[in-house]
Amino acid sequence: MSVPAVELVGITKRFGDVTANDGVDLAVERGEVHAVVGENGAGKSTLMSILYGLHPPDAGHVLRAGTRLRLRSPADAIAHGLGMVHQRFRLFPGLSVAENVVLGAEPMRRGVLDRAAARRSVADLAERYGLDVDPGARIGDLPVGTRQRVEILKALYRRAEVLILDEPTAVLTPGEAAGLFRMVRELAAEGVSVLLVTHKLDEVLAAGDRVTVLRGGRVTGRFPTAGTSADDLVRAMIGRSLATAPTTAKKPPATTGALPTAKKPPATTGVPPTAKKPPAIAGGAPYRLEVRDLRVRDRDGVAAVGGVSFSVRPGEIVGIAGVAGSGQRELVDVMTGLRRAHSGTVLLDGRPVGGARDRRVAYVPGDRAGRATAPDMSLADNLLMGDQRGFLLGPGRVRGRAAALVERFSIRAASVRAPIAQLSGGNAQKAVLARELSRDTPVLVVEEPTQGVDVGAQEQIHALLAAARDAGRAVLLQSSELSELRALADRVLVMFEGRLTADLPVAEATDERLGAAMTGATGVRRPAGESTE
Amino acid sequence: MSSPEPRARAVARLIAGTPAVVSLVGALLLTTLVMLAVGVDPGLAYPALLRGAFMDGNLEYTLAAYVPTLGMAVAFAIPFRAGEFNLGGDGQLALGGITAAALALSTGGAGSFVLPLIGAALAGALLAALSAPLHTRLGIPAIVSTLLLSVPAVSLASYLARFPLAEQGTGLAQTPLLPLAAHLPSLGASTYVTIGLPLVAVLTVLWLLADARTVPGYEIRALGANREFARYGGVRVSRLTALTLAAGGAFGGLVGGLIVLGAPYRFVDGALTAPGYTFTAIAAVLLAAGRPLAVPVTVALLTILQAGGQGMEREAGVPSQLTQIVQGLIIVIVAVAAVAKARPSRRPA
Amino acid sequence: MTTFLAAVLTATAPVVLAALGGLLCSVSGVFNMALEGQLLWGAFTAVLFSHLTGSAWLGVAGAVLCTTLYALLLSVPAVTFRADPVVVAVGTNLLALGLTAFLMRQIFGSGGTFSSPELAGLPTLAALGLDAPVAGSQSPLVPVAFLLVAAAAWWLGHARSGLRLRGIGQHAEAAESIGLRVPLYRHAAVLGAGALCGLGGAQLALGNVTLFSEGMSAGRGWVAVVAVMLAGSRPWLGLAACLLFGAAEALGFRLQGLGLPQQAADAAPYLITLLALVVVAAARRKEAPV
Amino acid sequence: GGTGQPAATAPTGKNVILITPNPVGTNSFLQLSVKGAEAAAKEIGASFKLYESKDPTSIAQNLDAAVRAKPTVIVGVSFSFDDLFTTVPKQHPDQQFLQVDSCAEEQAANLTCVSFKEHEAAYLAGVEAGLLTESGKLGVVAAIDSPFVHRWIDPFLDGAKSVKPEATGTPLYVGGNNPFSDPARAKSQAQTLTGQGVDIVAAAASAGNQGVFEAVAAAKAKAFGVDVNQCAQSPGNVIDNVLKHVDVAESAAIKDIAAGKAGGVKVYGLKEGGVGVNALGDDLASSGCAVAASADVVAKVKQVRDDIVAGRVTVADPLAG
Ligand SMILES: Nc1ncnc2c1ncn2[C@@H]1O[C@H](COP(=O)(O)OP(=O)(O)OP(=O)(O)O)[C@@H](O)[C@H]1O
Ligand SMILES: Nc1ncnc2c1ncn2[C@@H]1O[C@H](COP(=O)(O)OP(=O)(O)OP(=O)(O)O)[C@@H](O)[C@H]1O
Ligand SMILES: [Mg+2]
Ligand SMILES: [Mg+2]
Repeated sequence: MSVPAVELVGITKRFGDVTANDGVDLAVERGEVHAVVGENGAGKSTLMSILYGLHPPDAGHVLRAGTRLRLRSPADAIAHGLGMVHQRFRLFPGLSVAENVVLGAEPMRRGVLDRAAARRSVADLAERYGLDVDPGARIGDLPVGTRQRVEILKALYRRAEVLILDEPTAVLTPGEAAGLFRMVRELAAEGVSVLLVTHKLDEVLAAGDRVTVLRGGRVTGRFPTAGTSADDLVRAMIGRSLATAPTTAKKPPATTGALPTAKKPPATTGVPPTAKKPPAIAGGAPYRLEVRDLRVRDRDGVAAVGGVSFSVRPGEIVGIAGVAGSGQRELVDVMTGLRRAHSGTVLLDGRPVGGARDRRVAYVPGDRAGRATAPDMSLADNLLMGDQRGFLLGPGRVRGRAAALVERFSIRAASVRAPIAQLSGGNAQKAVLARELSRDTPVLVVEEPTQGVDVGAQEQIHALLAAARDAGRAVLLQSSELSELRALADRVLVMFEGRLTADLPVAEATDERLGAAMTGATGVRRPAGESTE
Repeated sequence: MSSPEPRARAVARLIAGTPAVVSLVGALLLTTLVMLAVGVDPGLAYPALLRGAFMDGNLEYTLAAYVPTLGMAVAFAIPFRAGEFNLGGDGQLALGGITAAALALSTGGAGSFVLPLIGAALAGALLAALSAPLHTRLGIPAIVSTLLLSVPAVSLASYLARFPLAEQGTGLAQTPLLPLAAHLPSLGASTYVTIGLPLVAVLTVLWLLADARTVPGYEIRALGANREFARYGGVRVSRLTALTLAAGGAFGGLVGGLIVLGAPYRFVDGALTAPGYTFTAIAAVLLAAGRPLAVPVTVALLTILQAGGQGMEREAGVPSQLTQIVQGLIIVIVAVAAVAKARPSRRPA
Repeated sequence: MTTFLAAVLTATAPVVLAALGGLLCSVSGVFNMALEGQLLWGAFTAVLFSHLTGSAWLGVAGAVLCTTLYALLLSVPAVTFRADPVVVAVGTNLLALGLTAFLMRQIFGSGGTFSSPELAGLPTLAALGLDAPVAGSQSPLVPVAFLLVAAAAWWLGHARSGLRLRGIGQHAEAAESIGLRVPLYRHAAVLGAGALCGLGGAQLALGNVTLFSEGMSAGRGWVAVVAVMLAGSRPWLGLAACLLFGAAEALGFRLQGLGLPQQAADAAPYLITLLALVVVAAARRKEAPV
Repeated sequence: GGTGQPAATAPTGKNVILITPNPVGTNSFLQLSVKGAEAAAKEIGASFKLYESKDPTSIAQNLDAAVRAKPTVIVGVSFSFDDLFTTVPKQHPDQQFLQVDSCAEEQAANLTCVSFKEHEAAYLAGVEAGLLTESGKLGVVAAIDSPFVHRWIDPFLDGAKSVKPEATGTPLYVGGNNPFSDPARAKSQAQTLTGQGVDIVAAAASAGNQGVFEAVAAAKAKAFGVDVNQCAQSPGNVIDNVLKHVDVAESAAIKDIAAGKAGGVKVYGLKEGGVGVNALGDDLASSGCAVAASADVVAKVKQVRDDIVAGRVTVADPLAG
């Protein structure tokens, strides 16, 4: 075998008491797509950061084509042909796409930044790899999917020979993800080595050549993708099989009942065995949530939601799909009272939602650091939000309440007093769910509940949502994971450019039909009675 | 004797490791060097500093400076907890002071000091609250608007003291002596330690309690930690922003009132802003680095430094410029030491 | 009108230079509130070096050098040690006040004001043979100040390092991940601000007047801070803010002659700036953010 | 107020403590008072200490500390001591106090006061300005608009009008963040005046005066200085100065007190030679003041001085109204 393009040898890294990497060995061949998987907090991002020169390892070293590297900063890594796309975007919001891509390796003409050349090379690169971006657009104005493409362009522009992708598809639509993997294969064919960190095991098996599994900072498995099943990976990741196949696994669309296991959560999730009785619906209306001809304008006065109507019954999960930026965000904002509608109404149990955040809606936002949590506040304080009432607030009571939730939802946290930012992604997500689900509300709105969450936690979260439904709540589930929608939802609505282009019972929600609706194909049958006239 | 020994050593190590001690030692070292360099005997200067702050009857003046500085620190800290910078302390102070004076003079002290103090707090609150809609409706950050509103407020107070409320026949821009009934009762024999001390102390404790143990306190902290998170959680963001700014301004105005209703019992133009309470207080709050309980301590540190500095000037003949040099250096060193511990180490644990 | 314009330009030049320095820091992500002290230090060292060498230009050079060094007192604690730049600034401002007054007594043997007929001030442009209506009465540093604004605007928009500095201010981690050395750029910005404050101080003490007096920066550094807060990362906007402020001030002087109270004249620039801000913000706001 | 506890260090010899209401800094009046006290202390063989205050509270604190030190005399400068010197001397009857430039009401026996009629000197300067102005437009640049500062402004303009009735006068105030030490702003104010045709500007802007002189030099106008002889600061451009011999008066008072002659109010006007202008001095020729070149003006000034001293002319005191 030839010398690996890059090799990590005996990497150990500690953060205080946490050992993030513990003697990790990993070799990537030239032209190989090497996947790295593991639970939340297994040490994947840390390992990649070490390879990219962001953290010095406490022990171990990095070889590049057989030569030992001294990585003091990303500059050294870049100089040795490494490129990285971070789990959390590292882009300059006020600069243009072209500027973002070339920054650090700018084309110069007569000592001056050559903007025209920058735009040209970015446009060329984008075209070559089929990435749809406008080089002149400002990053701050772009949807996340496009930002992801810019991150990849950054690495491509630097002609990275080793490309590290840390959860690149977490925010992409299925179509975008497919495009990304086509490009990854293309790059590999050109000889680029790709390190791919992801929680989506089907991606791993489809796009990767080999897989390394991390658990608790150690390597617990190495597999060639050929002949390996998702379950093999899961066992290495969490030390046991899942009760069911991971939700991302290919399977026929489930019927309204969703997954049988989701209805009966495994004991590990700690969901209370008896959920509370749903509050009675005022006026005996059949719907808990009704949206009537809703129109929302964004700041520039452009219609973000243009006449949307639907309704959700008690004990029903309705899924919302759509390319990012199709109006889902605005729709949810209005339903939770965080934004005013231009026209139309949203009724909860027959009464319109209020001007400010309506406490009758439990809401799990998709933007974890921006909206769902205050990262620097303690876990206890984060768990309190939305339930602060009255005037006095005993700190003992706040912590006691938090401890109960931590216990009930089996959140793994060192202390409820520590900032929530110290929790791993999956546990922070569970904390948000715990907070929202523990409130006795008729309606639950959930955005991207399993984004960036490992398979074990995904399973628990799905079980929690199913339990909420079984307790008689109306659940609105926005997700870019079609498999997630199919696994949980009874019906799937599709949004495109602010309108509903499909309203399908889950049995009819095939990839093809959803995909067509998400790109604006109309004429998809709407089941009678489910949507308003 | 043997058993407390290791514990004592452990305690000593603990103390030696705290940022406050590290910075104090560093600052002392540097200050001593400065003194030696300019020919001041540190052996005279340091005792003079301590005497100037605590002994020979100076304690009452140190307390007299501690009260307004603490009040201004809270005036900055309340909006700061909500993520708003109140840099308009001088304006709130001056407006509060002149309002208290005007009320005391116009009522002839009919009531007591209570009405003027309430008026002072209201004036400060109104001024600061102006910044809230500027931020929430127009997007002009409070850090800008409070600063821009401060100078006009100081000028307005100065104008009032110079013309409509001026004492006739003296050479200073100041109001007449306020009626006796409006004078703040002093504590003990000292004229300078008044009921302002317990008042500000109680209000500060109330603030600390509110911050840690009430729903508004929680909401304010959430607002400061992540505005969108607070909004998502049902916090009335605009209202709370206005409330914190007004509360901060009220403290600023109140401090102005306390100064004016204390000796020399009149509004003297410029006298409220000259000691620089506002910026000393801001430095103290920032030094406390997000720990409200530390604010009274950091305020004490800076007040002692300033009060003691005057003692050093008087007794050890240290020129006032040298006191400023020493204070400036100490603040820089303390600022560095305050984060030296907080910063996560890059080296393996 | 020409005297009015000339007065505005003269009065504004030191503020513009300080504000430009503050703006570079703000672009790089460091909030610089130390401008007041640095202007004062610049003014003092300018007079000191002019006095020692007999050359105003060496005075300017000395001020730039010394104030750049003085800015280390901000850059090392704030950038290297990540101390709160506002607290450090409070300290360095106090230090500058004490240090200049102290050194003045030590070196010039007198407190208060130092001036002497021998002290070399900057020549006017007219004296250098460039006699234009408004420009003639200005020192060469005044056009330099305005040219520097243009240069900075161009640099931030077009030069490689300028673009990188903007990136660093917007997202330091992102800059780090593309291999930029963030502390290096931030040190450079803070020290650059020091150099600009040195230039501003020199203009104040050798251009606007030819003398040093204690505390003569007299709040100009704070006005510069306000301008930076208004301008964000746009040098032209910063310049506009400074000019608006300076014009309001000069107008206040003139209105004083017509009976406007001094206090109203003092307040006018701040109120007018706030008013301009409100008008611009209200015009820009299309729809209320919910 | 402080109680007279026994001081730790009993005074072995004589000493003088001077308390200023503000930091001395650029304030030429305070600088002069320091100079006077220092000189007097030297003459009587006493040690000298300066306590600089920042605000009313620190004035009181400094006074307390001074009382504790039991010096030969405690000197307080300015109106800022009016309130304190009403009470403190009564509480410490064995301590001698001296107030310079003002006098507390209900003066105690152990309080000596020295005050000045600076308006008489300002009037004389106005006479000079009225005689020398060509445009008939006069200006004043003062630090702030306080009643006390009007003691320089109003009599100056009155004096000018007494010899040139059609003369007009414009006072401008430096103001701003640091009114007593902002020469650049003072210069700008003076330029505003000269730009309006003013050809004589009286400077009462403390450290700003030098800025005023620079402005008039550039505009071929003339200026008046204040407190001390400032003619040499801008040779040829300063006509004369409104002098207030604080140092002389204060020094004399301290020596008197040390010699046991305490109490009373000593008012220094033109008559007592405590205020004046350089034109009246014997050293006019060497003073560097521009008025020396106009013998007729000097003669007129001397005549007006005599009139004032003799009571034929009374100068209105702006503070008296
Ligand atoms: N800068 C840091 N300081 C302290 N602890 C850290 C730091 N970075 C990571 N950790 C800890 O190291 C462990 C590994 O984190 P890492 O981000 O590598 O996990 P991951 O496998 O990428 O998880 P995820 O799937 O959630 O992205 C976690 O326990 C995390 O809390
Ligand atoms: N001085 C500056 N400060 C901040 N942003 C700037 C500055 N100059 C330019 N920009 C920003 O940089 C981007 C490009 O600016 P510029 O005006 O140079 O574009 P352009 O004229 O289209 O360039 P080109 O020369 O390539 O045609 C814009 O987003 C602009 O807002
Ligand atoms: Mg992680
Ligand atoms: Mg990760």
